Amino acid sequence: MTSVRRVSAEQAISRVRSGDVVMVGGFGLVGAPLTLIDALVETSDARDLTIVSNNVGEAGRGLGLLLRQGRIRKAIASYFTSNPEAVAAVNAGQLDYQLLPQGTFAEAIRAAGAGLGGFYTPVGAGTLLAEGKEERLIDGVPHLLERPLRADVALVHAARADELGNLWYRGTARNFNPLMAAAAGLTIAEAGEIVPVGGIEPEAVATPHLYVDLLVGAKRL
Amino acid sequence: MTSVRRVSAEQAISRVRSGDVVMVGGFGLVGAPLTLIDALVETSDARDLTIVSNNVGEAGRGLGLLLRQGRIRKAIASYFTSNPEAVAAVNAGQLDYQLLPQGTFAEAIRAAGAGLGGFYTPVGAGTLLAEGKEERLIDGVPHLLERPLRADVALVHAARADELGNLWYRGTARNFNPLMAAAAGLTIAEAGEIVPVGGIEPEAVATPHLYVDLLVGAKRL
Amino acid sequence: MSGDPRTRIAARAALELEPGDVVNLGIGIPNLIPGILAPDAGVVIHTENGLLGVGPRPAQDAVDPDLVDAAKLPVTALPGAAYFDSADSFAMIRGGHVDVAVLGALQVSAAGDIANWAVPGRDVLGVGGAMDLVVGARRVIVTMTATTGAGEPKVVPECTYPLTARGAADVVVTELSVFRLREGRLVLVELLGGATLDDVARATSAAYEVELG
Amino acid sequence: MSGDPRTRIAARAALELEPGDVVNLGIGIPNLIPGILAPDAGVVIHTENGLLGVGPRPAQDAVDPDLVDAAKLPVTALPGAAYFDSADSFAMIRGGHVDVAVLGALQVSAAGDIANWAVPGRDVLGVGGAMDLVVGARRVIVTMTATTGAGEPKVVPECTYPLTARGAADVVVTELSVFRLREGRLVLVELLGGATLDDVARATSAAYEVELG
Repeated sequence: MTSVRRVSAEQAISRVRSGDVVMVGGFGLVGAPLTLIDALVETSDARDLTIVSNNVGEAGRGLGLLLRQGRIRKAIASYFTSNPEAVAAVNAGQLDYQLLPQGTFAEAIRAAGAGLGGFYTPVGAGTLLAEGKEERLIDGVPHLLERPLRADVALVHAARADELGNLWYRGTARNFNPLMAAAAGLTIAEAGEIVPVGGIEPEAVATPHLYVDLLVGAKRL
Repeated sequence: MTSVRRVSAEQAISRVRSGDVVMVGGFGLVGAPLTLIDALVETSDARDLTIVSNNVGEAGRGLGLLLRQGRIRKAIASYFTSNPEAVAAVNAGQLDYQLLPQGTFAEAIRAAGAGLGGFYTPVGAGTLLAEGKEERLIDGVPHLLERPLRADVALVHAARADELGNLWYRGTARNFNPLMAAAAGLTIAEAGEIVPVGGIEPEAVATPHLYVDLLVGAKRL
Repeated sequence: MSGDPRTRIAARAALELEPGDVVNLGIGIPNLIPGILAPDAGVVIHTENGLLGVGPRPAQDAVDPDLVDAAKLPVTALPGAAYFDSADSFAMIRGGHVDVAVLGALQVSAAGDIANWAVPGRDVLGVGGAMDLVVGARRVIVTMTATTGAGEPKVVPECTYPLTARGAADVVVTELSVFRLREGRLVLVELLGGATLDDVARATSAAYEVELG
Repeated sequence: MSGDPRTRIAARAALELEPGDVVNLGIGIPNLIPGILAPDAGVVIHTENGLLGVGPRPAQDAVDPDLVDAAKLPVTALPGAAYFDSADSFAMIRGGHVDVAVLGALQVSAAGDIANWAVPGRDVLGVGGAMDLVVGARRVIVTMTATTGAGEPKVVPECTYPLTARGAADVVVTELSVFRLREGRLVLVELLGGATLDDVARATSAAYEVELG
């Protein structure tokens, strides 16, 4: 097999272009690819980004830094409220946004990676978040048609990678990372630890290496 | 936490009723719940069953035995050809069947467990297997609407279970088992080995115990 | 009962849980339940960010940065716990595999409609897993004070706040009483903490039936 | 080239594979490719029953009953392999994460339509993963003899057998030649094993262009 390309965070992030849709793993800061986010904040000029991430960081931390730089055009998330600056940016008309129920958000990302054209969920039917969506009665229950969520680039964090690019996640840091790794044209993974091939049990691989394009050592564990 | 109910294969199988939809894990005989299938063949009177399984066993082995007994009314599968007796039963009008592409079959089972009303897949569009299905152009590509596949009872095989009912699968014996465990009203798991709580690493659990209702020791490894 | 109303509400809600129940707890009053439940209650706690088998909060010097609940607060995992990704976690929820969701609400209607994620006139910027939970969980227990800080009833004829889901509530526990939704009827089944029928009537604008056990 | 036609077809198809390619191999001719590829070819083999990183077939006394390929034959797993369930496996396939599918066919049309799962007049009782693979894989290489045992051409104007998918083939390798589908045009790009243009013309009923390299 062929090893995954090992690059620096700066090299990896140089692949993000202005206007890109960028998925970022993590639930708050847990499982967030902080090394890659730092590189995106500090070494990239890419602007006009659409960020797909459950939260938009916290004020001045993680994606919150990118927001402060005014480089996020649109955010797709289930929960903005944890970052008051994101709420303020929306109110000031500086940030476009799309809000999805968290399960729909996760499933839409999975659907993109899985090559599905869309799915019907009962969640959100009859609410504000159903606006503009096709509703359909299935077995007497209203369902919404939800479309896949794809990205140009995914930034994910794993506790462990092997040299092929197989990934293993720890605890609740798994969250959206494996879904996003499968849903982007280019997947950049940072790993807390990079082990030789064979260092992850085949049954325990959560993201098989075919999803990972570039591998970066994470600065922090 | 509460331990899963440990029962004999006979006790577990006594829960299968005539007319039930029964999912059976395995790809051919690999990962098939052979202890439970034996009990279904030898100790149960349930007839008129709808079997959801990738194959319908092999002639005189696994589900093939149940077929010989004339207790399968309908089979939903991706591949009948490996059991000539299943093909003969169809030709003789003794077995109703539904054929699905293997990926659609797997995804439909997942959709049932995941509470989705259906999904759109490009697979099968324009073919014989699209007959009677709703077709929809999505981004210019024809997609079929596929509905979830649910069951009354799922029979699955795991290499290892803990006393709570968490399951771990080995090698390619995983296949349809975790999907089916989530898609039935009653899930009966057989395990090659039953270990104390804590004996499966939390990151390695493939079927969390909330999906498992009854646990049976497998006779064979 | 004693203590502050929120703890009393949580304590009453905890009585609704049965051994073996898989329970998801919302932020606020529901999150008081783990401190109230007996250790042998046999209840299994699910958190939607990817853990079945949530244990007690860790000591400050034993915090694991990879281990939080949906409130982003440190937790522990009990022996026999399982981790999973967010799609699998919400598959559990939406697929009806989580037995009970206990959550706070801003309003509940006579038909069991729940509003718990947004206040009209303010921007609606966070929904999290609320909609998935109220639609997916087999049983939905709402825990909330009977009235707002300004004294407005929260059990109302129709929700005026944005809905989380229609007809989703099964039980409503306030500091004054327990309501159950029975085939679409809102029924007062229990008075709490010395409250009278008049106390409940004053704090409730929805119509309801009374069937005290 | 030498040897039987099937091995020659497999050998030519193997040349289409590049280091790093993730490849799914169908039953029949495609399954001869692992025996032909150099060990350092850098090709990663995926089998849809749930394994990425298929290794050589085991010795008879080293067969692992939990480890088979989609033909239900024993295989091994290479270091760095990963196992997954069938939904995840077909998510890989349908989602375009498998680079190449190499498969046999009964017919391929001038438009790249593939028929490889059913013969008219016989009951259609097995499809397996064929439809998912030809729709999902980024590149689809068809390997087949140019004609049936009865001498009927298999590269045809329109498939008369039940379709697996429309417009899915990218490359067709027979014992006589290599065709490529280029923006909907069927193009003969290479003659194999001493075959002449006439040989190909006699064995092919579809119209095609000729652009020999």
